[in-house]
Amino acid sequence: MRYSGFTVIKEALRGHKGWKPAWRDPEPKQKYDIVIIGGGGHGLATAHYLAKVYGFRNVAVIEKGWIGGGNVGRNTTIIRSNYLLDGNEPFYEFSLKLWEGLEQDLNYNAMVSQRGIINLIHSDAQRDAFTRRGNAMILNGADAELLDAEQVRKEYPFLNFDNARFPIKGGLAQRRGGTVRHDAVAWGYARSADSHGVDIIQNCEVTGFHIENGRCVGVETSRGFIGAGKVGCAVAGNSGRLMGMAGMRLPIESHVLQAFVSEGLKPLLPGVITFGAGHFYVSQSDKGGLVFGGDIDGYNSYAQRGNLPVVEDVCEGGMALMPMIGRARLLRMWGGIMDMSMDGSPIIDRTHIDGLYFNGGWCYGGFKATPASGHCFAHLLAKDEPHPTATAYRFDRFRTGRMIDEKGMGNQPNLH
Amino acid sequence: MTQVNRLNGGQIDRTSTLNFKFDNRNFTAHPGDTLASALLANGVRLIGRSFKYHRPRGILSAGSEEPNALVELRTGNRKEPNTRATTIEMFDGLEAHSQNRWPSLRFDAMAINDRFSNFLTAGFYYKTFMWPAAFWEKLYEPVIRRAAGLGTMSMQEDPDEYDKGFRHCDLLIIGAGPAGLMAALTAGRAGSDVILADEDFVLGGRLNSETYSLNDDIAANWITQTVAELSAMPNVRLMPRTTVIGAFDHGIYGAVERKGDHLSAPSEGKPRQILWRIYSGRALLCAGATERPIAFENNDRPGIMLAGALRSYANRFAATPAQRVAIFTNNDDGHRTAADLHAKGVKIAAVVDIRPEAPLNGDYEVLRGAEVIDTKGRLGLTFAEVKLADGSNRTLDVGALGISGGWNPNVHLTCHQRGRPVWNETLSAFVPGDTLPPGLTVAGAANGIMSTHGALKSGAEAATHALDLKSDAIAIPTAEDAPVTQTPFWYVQGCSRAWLDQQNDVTVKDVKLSHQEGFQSVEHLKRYTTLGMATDQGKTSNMGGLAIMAEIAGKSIPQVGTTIYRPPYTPVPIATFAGRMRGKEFHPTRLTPSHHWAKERGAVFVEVGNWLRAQWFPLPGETHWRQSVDREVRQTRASVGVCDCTTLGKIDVQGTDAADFLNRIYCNGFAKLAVGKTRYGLMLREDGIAMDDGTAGRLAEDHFVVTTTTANAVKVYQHMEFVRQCLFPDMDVQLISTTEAWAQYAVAGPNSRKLLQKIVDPEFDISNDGFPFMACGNITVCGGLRARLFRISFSGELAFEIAVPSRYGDALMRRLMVEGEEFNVVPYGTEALGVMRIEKGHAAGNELNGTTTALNLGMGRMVSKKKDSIGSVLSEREGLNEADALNMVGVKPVNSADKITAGAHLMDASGPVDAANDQGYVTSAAFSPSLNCYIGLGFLKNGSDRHREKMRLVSPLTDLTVEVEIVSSHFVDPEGERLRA
Amino acid sequence: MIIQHPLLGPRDSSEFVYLGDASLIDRPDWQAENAAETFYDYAYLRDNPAGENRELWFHEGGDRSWLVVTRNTVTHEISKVELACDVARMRGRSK
Amino acid sequence: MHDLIALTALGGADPETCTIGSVTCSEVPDVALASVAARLGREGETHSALAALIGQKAPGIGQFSGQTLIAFWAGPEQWIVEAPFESHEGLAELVKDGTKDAASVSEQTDAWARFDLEGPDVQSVLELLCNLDCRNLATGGAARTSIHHLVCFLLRRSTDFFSIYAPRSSAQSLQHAIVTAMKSAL
Repeated sequence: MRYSGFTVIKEALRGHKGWKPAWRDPEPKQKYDIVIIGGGGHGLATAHYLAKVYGFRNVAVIEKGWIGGGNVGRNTTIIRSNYLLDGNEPFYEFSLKLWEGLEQDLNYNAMVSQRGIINLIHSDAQRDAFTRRGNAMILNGADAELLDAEQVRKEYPFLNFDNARFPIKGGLAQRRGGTVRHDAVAWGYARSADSHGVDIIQNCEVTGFHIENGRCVGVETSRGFIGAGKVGCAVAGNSGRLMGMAGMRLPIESHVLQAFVSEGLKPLLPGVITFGAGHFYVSQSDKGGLVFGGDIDGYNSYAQRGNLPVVEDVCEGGMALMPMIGRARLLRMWGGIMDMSMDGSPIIDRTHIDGLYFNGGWCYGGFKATPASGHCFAHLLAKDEPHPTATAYRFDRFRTGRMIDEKGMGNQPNLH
Repeated sequence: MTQVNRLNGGQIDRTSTLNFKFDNRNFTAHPGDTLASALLANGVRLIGRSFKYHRPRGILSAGSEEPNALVELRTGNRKEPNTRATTIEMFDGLEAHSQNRWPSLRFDAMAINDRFSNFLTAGFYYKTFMWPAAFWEKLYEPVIRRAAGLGTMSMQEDPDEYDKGFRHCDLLIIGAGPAGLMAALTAGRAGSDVILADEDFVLGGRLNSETYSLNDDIAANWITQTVAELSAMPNVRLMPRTTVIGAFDHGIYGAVERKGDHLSAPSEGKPRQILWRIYSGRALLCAGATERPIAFENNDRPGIMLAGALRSYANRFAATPAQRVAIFTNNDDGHRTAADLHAKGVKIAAVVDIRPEAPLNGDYEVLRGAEVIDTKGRLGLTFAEVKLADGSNRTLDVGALGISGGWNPNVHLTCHQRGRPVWNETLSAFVPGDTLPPGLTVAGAANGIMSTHGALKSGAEAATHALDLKSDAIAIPTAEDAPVTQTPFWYVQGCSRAWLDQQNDVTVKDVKLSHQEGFQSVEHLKRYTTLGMATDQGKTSNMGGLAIMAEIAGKSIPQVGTTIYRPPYTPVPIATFAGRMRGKEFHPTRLTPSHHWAKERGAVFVEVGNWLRAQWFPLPGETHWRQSVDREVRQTRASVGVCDCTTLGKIDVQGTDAADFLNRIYCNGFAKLAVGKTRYGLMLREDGIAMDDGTAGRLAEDHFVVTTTTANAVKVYQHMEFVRQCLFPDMDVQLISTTEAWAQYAVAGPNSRKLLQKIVDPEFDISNDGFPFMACGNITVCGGLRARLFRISFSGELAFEIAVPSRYGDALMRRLMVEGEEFNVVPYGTEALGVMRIEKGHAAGNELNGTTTALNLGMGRMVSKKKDSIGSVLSEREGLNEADALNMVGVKPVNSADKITAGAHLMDASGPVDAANDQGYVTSAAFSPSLNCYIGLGFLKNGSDRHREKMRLVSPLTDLTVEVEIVSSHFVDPEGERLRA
Repeated sequence: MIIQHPLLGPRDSSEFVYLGDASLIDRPDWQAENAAETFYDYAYLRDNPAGENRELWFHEGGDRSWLVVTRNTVTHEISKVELACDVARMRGRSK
Repeated sequence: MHDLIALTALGGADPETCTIGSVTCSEVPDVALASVAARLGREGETHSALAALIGQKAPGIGQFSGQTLIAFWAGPEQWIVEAPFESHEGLAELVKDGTKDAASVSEQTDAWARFDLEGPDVQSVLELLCNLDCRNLATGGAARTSIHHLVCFLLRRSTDFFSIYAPRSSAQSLQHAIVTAMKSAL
């Protein structure tokens, strides 16, 4: 059924009897043209674009738990395309453009809210680097704005300008950046994919790949064998575990990233703020909670929980930047498992096994990338060639020395 | 206003009276009250408004599980939104305001939402507000945001201070109720190191709210004796007002101690709260249980509360919400409340018990097999509509209604490491599962042991077991031991606007809709309806929602599953997690040896990592920093300047394999470096990218002094230790940082030697022959002070770096200034330093940005292929050696008046300006007093072969397009004659 | 987390800096025929196990020892801690 | 003899002290320090050379020992020797002569700022500063640990007497942390 203000009113008047399930709960078929492993944001988006843009209807998304239960349901909801390198910027800008049309594309209000993001500048060297980045963004068709301290103060007068250990010297703003209601992204893509015939199969865990003379022909699952013309993996966080079943070692480590939300508060933060001298970024949700985060815990982990030192580190950053949040209370903390790649950039590529495709290594750029990741992965699965904006996201870039290292940290995943 | 609903007895101190304000009305209370008990005693039931429909809200509970009675506590910069009235310890002068209402609590315009509630069901916003697209940010969202949220922030800096601390113990006991106290007594008497923490300000837990006797005496006496004995034990630390918020790895618990929240303000120098990191050998969870409500139509009116809470207010706080009260229960505990209130002289209109065989009582009427089906009262309960067993209805005229649906064990901390509770049929409740955080055990009601005797016994046993004590078990006081069974009863059939999550306004109807739309997994239910996402994290609502979802789905509750709880147990101020690391103390500050002198000189300082460095030294009359910097550069190049470069990392590398070791660390060779000589070294990461650069001076065959950049000092030391310990463990090398031990100054300029000759002791020959370019050695200065001298130059001038023990750094700088007067010596800061290194074409942090190779930096030939050094193999990858690889170049404006800025990109002289035509970028730029124009360093594709090419430097971000010429990066003295002079 | 330092006993993990997989000790031979390939594998590919993981921690806030910690990446349980230099020698590294 | 005037780590001509309640925190500038690290395979010689210097057995892991000259454990086969500054400004040379080429020696005198914390309630101050269980650091114990994000040495000289060595450049930050902890705890 189509969602609209009208249907909401109509249903209200007839006791909400007419609302249908947002997606079906089908039994898995014997075989699909394409099977996507992972019912998270990227997997569901891939299914949506495969069906809607590339016309593949005989598609299944299989999820070991409940859809949207991975990182799409446990992140800080920020979208932006303020990247530096040629390998990245066009892709993330493509993603931002897809966000901008998402509600209409999906007929689902994921509350894409372009209230702007500002990366704060605390030193001249940082200004030089952000200037270079801002220029790269504009040269790639994105928007960017360099602010001086006074301009930042106008928009965020309550930041620590006068007693700061690392004074705010300005900021790089992207007005089109913002936040999105993260769960709704998964639900919206699922509902749309489902409406185009895609089977979304929850509580179905992959236990192995079926590979016949170098070609992947299906997957073994907790609900039996499912045949597939092609198999696409989008299970960020568990990429190592899954691809291990296909005998692959990846340029990826799994790390835990914690995120935090405060109690509900009346509106106080207009946009997204990123502290340039500590590990802290924050925005305010429509429900009023301050949603914030910082650095990963820094050690390999598959446990969706973190430890105190990082919690304290993040809050120290928060208090250093905006001392007025001291009496706001931290309500909940949780952890998500990140695919931390060897250069901090993702991989969307074929594998050495025919018919087996990989999408992962998103570090913590995963959520904002969801639409483009799905679109580009769908493109690769449909046409067997990389989407123009994702040509650099190849496995072999490490062997050939063509890393896409935004932070310049090298082959140490926990520094990206 | 008098305390109309104050009862007799209780644990309040009537000998003193406290004044407080709620919504600007004056009230009185007594020590021992909470804000909630005091308001009830004063006849106030209406405290707040709900999140979505702005329904009137009162007090539901008597503890930290409270979803409804949230207020803005205190005023001005100490205002705390969303504070639970039920946990606010009363103090004189307390001021609180209701929140999330406008214009007033009694009349809230937003209550209009309640009228439209039928349109505002769960998830309605996902289905609309999509057209026109642009309207979301502009129109819909701002309205939604203003309506949402709860309290308001003061927007001022929190004036209070916060501490962090670390405590260690054999046994951490969480909760000081009967189980916790017995556990502490057991472990304490056995001599173990014990911490007993409880969130309440009095110890004793639930016992304080009950009228049972222990050892045939009132419970209060037993608590007093026990606490007295525990306080007397040196090995037991009692921590009241302390909430254990989380169970973290390896027995580490987070705990928040409220030191100043029961005062009008913390006293000078004292923290408001302390975040404790408690390292426990074992931990024991004695957190008790939380009563659960029953859902029925309009069950959210002020005056409707948990039966156990009614009992707490009557017994402990001597307060009641009304003089006529009814109870609605499915278990015997509800009757206990009726009995206790009756004993306190409160009129019990009736006890409504769903059970046909409910126990009868002579003192008041018990309505067996009956249900409450609706209530009335706009701002507070006036009538409760009861459906009797015979099907007829009866209206009870009551001001309060106590609800008991049974009790849920407080399993929260058992879930903090993702352990799942298990279903217990007898209690029809979740109890701790078998995957607990390692080292944690659970006792008392938290473990499903609901009787007082059971709690006391299990506490003692758990402690004995956890610490493996010789079990000469201590005597358990006699106490009630009634068997507890709980028949599940979650909601009254046929209700629809029956509240489950009272704060977020989630009703039974919403759960049904969520199921209908396919959001059936618990996590989907939570996220779609926001059930349990409020500030109480669903302590009183999750179970109901779960049970109803199970019923609709035709599954058992454990089949539907449970959502696990996450830290913190109750919300914690962000400032508490930050502690002292705020403002200027956010990070430690590192001061250079010449800092105090520089301050006297009026230097402007800049943060460089944690260091504060002099950026420039303005003179009277200089109005713009450029004037100072240009002067410092000119004067240095003309005569002599001095700069504090202590911040550069210094590492002593010693041992018979020291030279070999440096050969592995640096991509260029060091084995043949002669004693008394210094060499520039480039360090690569294993991936072949430049990591850091610096110099290494050989003071002896087996002793080098390595310098690193200021930014990378720590990283490089770590890396060197890795190479030493993990890669070449049999190399005879010892490392130690000497960064802080030596004050090191660059003395640069044509007169630098003349200046130094005045302080270096005569026996040391520092003439060009005696001490040529790149020489180094130990010397003495000023009549015998040990010093190190290096003839190295970052500025491109004849220059030295001289180091003396840090404590003499200040004196040496002053001496250099005095002795240098005849040469018109100038102190210069980091800006001038930067200008001169750009003029000289030296790479620095902006160029060594973690993505550039030796090739990019114009040092490709330095990477020796004749030896094994970190990074040499991977530096040969094709992608790092392409024909059009970036090369470091110099950039000059064609029109010398034009400005060059770092971060601008290089484009061909003509053609489109876009990413496809991007040729490179400028990393560093400055005005060069020596060339009298702006210059820059940057990276350009195949730049080495493009000198003298004209290009466009564009910075659309700053609206800049300049015609530039590509030149060599060595703007000044390219042949290096000056530094060899 | 708490790391049982083989020399110093229990220390809070916040005193340590994490590097990564202990296989970083096994640096390949730079002169080998296939050095390019072995170094690529060494520098970039990881087992990244869900379960027991041997990893390198540096006691930055302590005695500056590099440790090899055997830790379960699912439960965070630490079963073994060794001095990295001992492990390195056991794996045949010398000078 | 040279004529340069020394400053303390806090930047004064004389050391600072501060007493709150029963605890006193004093800056102690008059110590000379030198690090000693045994050369590979020369551990035995280094131990005896060290013993000769301090007149006691070389301290084991996490220990310190000596009288006029004191050595404390700093890392595997690494120690720091502490001596009165007045009499031993050239400590590094002295230690070098003692250990010959069996060990690597570096002057560390001004790498560190020393603060002494003394008083019956010292533990309640330390528990706000450092994650180690200082109650269990026995007299004669030396630990290297993090205090206020700084890597420090902690020596317990007697029941109520601790010395903290912090990186010299951060002396002011550490002093501020200690004093605020004292105000808070005492």
